Amino acid sequence: MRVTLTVRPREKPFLPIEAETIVPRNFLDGTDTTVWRGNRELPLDAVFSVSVEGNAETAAEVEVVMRGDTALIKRVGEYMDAGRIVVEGDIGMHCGNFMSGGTIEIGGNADGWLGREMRGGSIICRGDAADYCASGYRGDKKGMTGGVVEVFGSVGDFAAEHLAGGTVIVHGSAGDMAGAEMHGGTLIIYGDCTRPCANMTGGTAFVHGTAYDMLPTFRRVGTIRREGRTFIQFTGDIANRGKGNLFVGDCRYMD
Amino acid sequence: MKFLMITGRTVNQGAYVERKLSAQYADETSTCFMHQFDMMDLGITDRERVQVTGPCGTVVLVIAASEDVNPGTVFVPYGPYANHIIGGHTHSTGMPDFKSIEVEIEATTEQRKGVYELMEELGGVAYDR
Amino acid sequence: MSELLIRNACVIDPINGIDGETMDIAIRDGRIVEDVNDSTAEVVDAGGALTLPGGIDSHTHICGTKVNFGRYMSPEDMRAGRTPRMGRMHATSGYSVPTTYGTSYRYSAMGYTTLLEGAMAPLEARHTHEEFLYTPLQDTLANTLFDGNWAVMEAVRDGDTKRVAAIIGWTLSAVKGFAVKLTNPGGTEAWGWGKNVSCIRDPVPYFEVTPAEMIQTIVRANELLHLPHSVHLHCNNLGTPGNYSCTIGSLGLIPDLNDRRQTLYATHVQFHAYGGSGWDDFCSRSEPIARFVNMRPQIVIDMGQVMFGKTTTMTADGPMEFNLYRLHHNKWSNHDVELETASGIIPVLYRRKNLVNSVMWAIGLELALLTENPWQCLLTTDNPNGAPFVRYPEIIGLLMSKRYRDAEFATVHPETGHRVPLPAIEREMDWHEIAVMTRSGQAKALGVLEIGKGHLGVGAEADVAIYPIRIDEVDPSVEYQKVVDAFRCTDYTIKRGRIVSRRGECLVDGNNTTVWVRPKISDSYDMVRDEEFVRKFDRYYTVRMSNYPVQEEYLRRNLWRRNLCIETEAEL
Amino acid sequence: MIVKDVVCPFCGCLCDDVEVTVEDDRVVAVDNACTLGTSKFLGDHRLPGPIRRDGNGWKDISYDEAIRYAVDMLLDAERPLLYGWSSTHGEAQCVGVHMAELVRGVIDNTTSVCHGPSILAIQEVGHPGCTLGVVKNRADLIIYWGCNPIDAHPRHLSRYTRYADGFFLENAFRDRTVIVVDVRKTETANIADEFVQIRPGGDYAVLSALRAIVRGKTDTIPRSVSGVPREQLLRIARRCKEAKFGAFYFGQGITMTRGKYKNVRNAIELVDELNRHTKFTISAMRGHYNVYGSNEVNTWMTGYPFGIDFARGIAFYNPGETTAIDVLARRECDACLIVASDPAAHFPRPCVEHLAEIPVVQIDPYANATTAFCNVQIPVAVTGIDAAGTAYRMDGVPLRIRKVIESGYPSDEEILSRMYAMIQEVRSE
Repeated sequence: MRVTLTVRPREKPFLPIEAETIVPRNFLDGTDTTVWRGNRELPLDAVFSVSVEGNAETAAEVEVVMRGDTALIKRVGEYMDAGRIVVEGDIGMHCGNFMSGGTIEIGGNADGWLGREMRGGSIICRGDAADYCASGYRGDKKGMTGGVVEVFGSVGDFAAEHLAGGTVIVHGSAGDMAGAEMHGGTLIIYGDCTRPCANMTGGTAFVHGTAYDMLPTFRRVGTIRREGRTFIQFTGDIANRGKGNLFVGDCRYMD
Repeated sequence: MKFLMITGRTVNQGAYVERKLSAQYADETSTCFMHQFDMMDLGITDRERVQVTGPCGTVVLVIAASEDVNPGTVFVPYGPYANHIIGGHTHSTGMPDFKSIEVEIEATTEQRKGVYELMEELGGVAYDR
Repeated sequence: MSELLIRNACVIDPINGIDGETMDIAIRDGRIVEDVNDSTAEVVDAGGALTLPGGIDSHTHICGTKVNFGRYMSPEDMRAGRTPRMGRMHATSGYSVPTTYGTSYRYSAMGYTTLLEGAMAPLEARHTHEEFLYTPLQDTLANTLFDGNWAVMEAVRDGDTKRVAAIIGWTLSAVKGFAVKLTNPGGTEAWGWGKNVSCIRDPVPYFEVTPAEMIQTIVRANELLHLPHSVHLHCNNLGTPGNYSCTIGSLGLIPDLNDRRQTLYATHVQFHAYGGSGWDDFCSRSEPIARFVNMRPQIVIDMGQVMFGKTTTMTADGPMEFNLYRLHHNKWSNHDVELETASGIIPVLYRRKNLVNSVMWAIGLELALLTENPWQCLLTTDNPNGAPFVRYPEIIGLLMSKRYRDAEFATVHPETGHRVPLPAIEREMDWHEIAVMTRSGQAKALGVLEIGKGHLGVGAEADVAIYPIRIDEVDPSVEYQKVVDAFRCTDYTIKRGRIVSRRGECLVDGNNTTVWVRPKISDSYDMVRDEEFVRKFDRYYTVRMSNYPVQEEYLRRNLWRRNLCIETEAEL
Repeated sequence: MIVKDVVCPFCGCLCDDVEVTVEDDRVVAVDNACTLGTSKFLGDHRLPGPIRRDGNGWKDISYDEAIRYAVDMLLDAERPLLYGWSSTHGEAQCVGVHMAELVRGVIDNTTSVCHGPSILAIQEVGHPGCTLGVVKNRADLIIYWGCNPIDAHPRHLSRYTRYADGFFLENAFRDRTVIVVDVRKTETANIADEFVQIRPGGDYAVLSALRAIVRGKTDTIPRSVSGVPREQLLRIARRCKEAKFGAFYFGQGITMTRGKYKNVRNAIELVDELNRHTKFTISAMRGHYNVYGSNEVNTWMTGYPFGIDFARGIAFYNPGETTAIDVLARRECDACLIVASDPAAHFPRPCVEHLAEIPVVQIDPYANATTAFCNVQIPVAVTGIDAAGTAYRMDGVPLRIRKVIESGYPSDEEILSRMYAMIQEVRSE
């Protein structure tokens, strides 16, 4: 079954829409659902023109396609457990929060908190992702615990903060403090970043490019070869009980 | 010339914070504290005006020589002048970059504006009764 | 004049010797009366359901600086229990440290109408009273902390019991407190230097008094003031293996000084009933403690039951929280209060698969089951330290059913059986005993029977809880789940004659009272006239003495809010 | 008439020993207060009555009309922002929270542009703190990191630290060591025993290095960290460990620079570590006199200290999304109620530009920069001068702020309560 949601023009285009109901499983019972614009609850078809093709028995057989100006649609795919969501353009904050299965593909850019506290499944973002990509929530120790987030562009600050499991792959560069507080899982950044893995206590991170403003509390243990490249290997963060591994192509300190 | 702009509280800014329409408040918050060396490089002297361009716009400030700021850095008391050029990005923390803004500074002969002139530039209407 | 008639109530009212009698209860203007006008009074048909006096929690942490800091630092806890604004109910958040509305609504749904905040630092009392205003459905009272009070310690050192009483009397009146709380006496002052006292004979740095001297003197001072409640003690050395001997030592200091109530209330004794020399041989020592209490009518304790799951621990016992932080490595907050006390907060997770946690769980139940007289061991979790108060119904179920306990026991750490007496205890509590442990016992221990709390006799405050269960139809020993469900949510909670909660929905905006004490003290013991006291106050506190007392504005009165001061005649 | 023991409603120090001389319901002299407090007590030039924007000018309106306008604005909005709150009393803040809940808006206070990052850090690792008097009576080591109390909290040094004698310190100036850490040599740095100058943006690395040193891992520390020589780092760490009682105060020098809350988190974790060796506490230098109160009120009523979104009826919290700067800069709100603050002066340009696009009502005693963006402004009494109420000091101690003169202006609480009652009437229909 394929559900296509095309955003209608809105009178106040900057008011965000909260649409945690856009999850494949929910469409097994039809499209009679609601979303929120600010403090107003609206029927789904007040915000989107909705079309449905085919049938599905299980959530895994449902594909949701989102078109039009989706950049301010928040919480799409929250708690998703199966099926597929394809966003042709940009997507708003909190896409794929808590998701445990299925796939989300974003053709454009993703706003903040993409895949926050993700448990499983996969998210692919062809453009850039903003801050807190694959991160945790305020005050909670555990961030993402499983699944894969792959961003082909760059990510903002605090990517993979509190990472506890799963894999985060960034093909472009990361902003400041990627992998802060991480204690498990794997973070791979193909580009550059600043201050990676601050205060990490576990897990493994690779920075293929240069880590700028590298923190002085990572202990250099040698070099390794991986995927045809040489990485400098560090353990840390020794400001904490650092049992993490950080591999960087190159690094610079702020002295 | 490029500088790092830092904003912060000062006694005078605080003392006039409830008197936003006073000349003293405008004077204090439009002051740009700069090291003598940088002033020489820019070819300006104390109390001369500079045009400061930041991520979101341009504003005219008045230079005050200071030994307490390092060369390459300028200090501007927290207020409407500094904010006139600062962007709204908070790195998703709620807090903008009030203390680390890259700016371009050059000497200018333009007049420094009043607080309400700045507000009018942003779409406000002066209340001046 | 408002009248309410509850018909067909199956009443258990231990104070008045009523045990399961089906009767009507007549209420006029918030008090229980002989009868009302049948034709005009509002009528509630209890349909034979269990009807008890409103529940009273004699030790819970619900309002004030420390509790609010627990909320402040825990956004993850907040999202665990959120409800929107609905009808008369405001939005709520939180599980282990809910917002004030969350606390009030959930307690009300469980039939609770009176709550004693377990620890209020005098300097920050105004904060506690502000939160009381936003706890709209329960009467509130505040234990006031004196464990590290410099002026008190100096007077104890000088052996001047009357001066101790005078300082306590002035402070209680000033901050609108209800009773004297000692949390790890002396230890909180030692914590000012990052240290602690290990038990009652360790001297406090600089002040050179021992916790034993503090406890003994303050207990006597409390009686000189004729306060309704006794001293409320959180013993030294909380939470460490082998601490039961310290606890027994502390309880052994207490003479029997009062014929209306106990002389000492020892709180959350579960945390103080540990055997062993370390975590490896950690075990229960509930038996010697219960035996000790059974022989001493001057002691009342509360359980401090631990239930498995997430919660937040918070106490004025600052050094203990730091030690706990070093075990858990989660977040840690600390807040020392000048010249008075300390406090600490950390989140914890009690796990069934953890041996220490399993033993702790067993100890609380053992204390209740081994204390022969239910008036001497009251039901608490030291909310939220042992568990959030919403777990009380499960605890009631466990106390009433051996079968339930055995079923739970089968799921805890397998080695627990070697370390605790619980599996061998056959006792199953009855409805009457539960009523004592959750309301009447509290009212007697707190000394609030006289103001009409904890019973349903004529003249009592009409605080009533009607639970959806018929005691003649349910065997708690077997059908414990029905008991648990019934205690989770009343059919009606009635507060001063007004239905405040109906099947969990709270119906009114406010109906509460702040209860506090003002001992009448002669001029010669009035601390405001004591030059030495005033001089030190102005020198070492950072607030002026005139700005310290809590103004009457904080006990704001309106149609449904009351300010109730209990005046006592102090022997000073 | 001289009123004694008046509480100063300027900064988070909440000094309560101020003496105010009042003549004919006017403050004519102020003793004991600092420059900031004195200028506030002596402030005149109030807005005389409510005003409404009329094209490119202003007209006077009644309080009734102004309140009606504000109520209609909030009821019409799909995503109203209720911002400010830090310079008013707790009783008004309580009404504000109830109102935000009922109109399903976003409520935020000035914390988000002040110590919001500190709260985010506390939510990750907690906060070992104490009241100011504990520091006064015990602390033999004071660290001021990224703060400049001489300018922002002028009496902090004389009441609580450098110059304040305490129970265990008979001669504070001699017995206490003061260390100042900053990117520039501030006035406060001039009175320090040791000044540590950090390169801008380098706080996090320096804090990490100190933590590692305190943990005994000195070998990986390079010759210099963000401009601070290794020897100095070792010396600072030693001084901290040798102190009997250390107090660490920090300000916006670390909350506003890059890394934001992570800097604060690192500082807290340093203090945690130091507590394994001695007694150490850490506290934020809170700015507005009752900003801590707005956090306290919001927390007991909603569970969160600031940045609360009631759009869905429940309280949702996510600073960076539900905070005022973000909501305005992203143009997410369609109306704004401002109480006791001046965002047009203190917010970055894109936020102010959005204020120009939407209806705005401000409740504030003075005409200020935000007035330029108001549809309606409602003047009120100044808490601490002509209105009384509760405020929380920077260390969490609540005090009752006095009313010293009668001005005839309504208080914030009165205006807000009237608005709330009208909204309740509409919503319950």
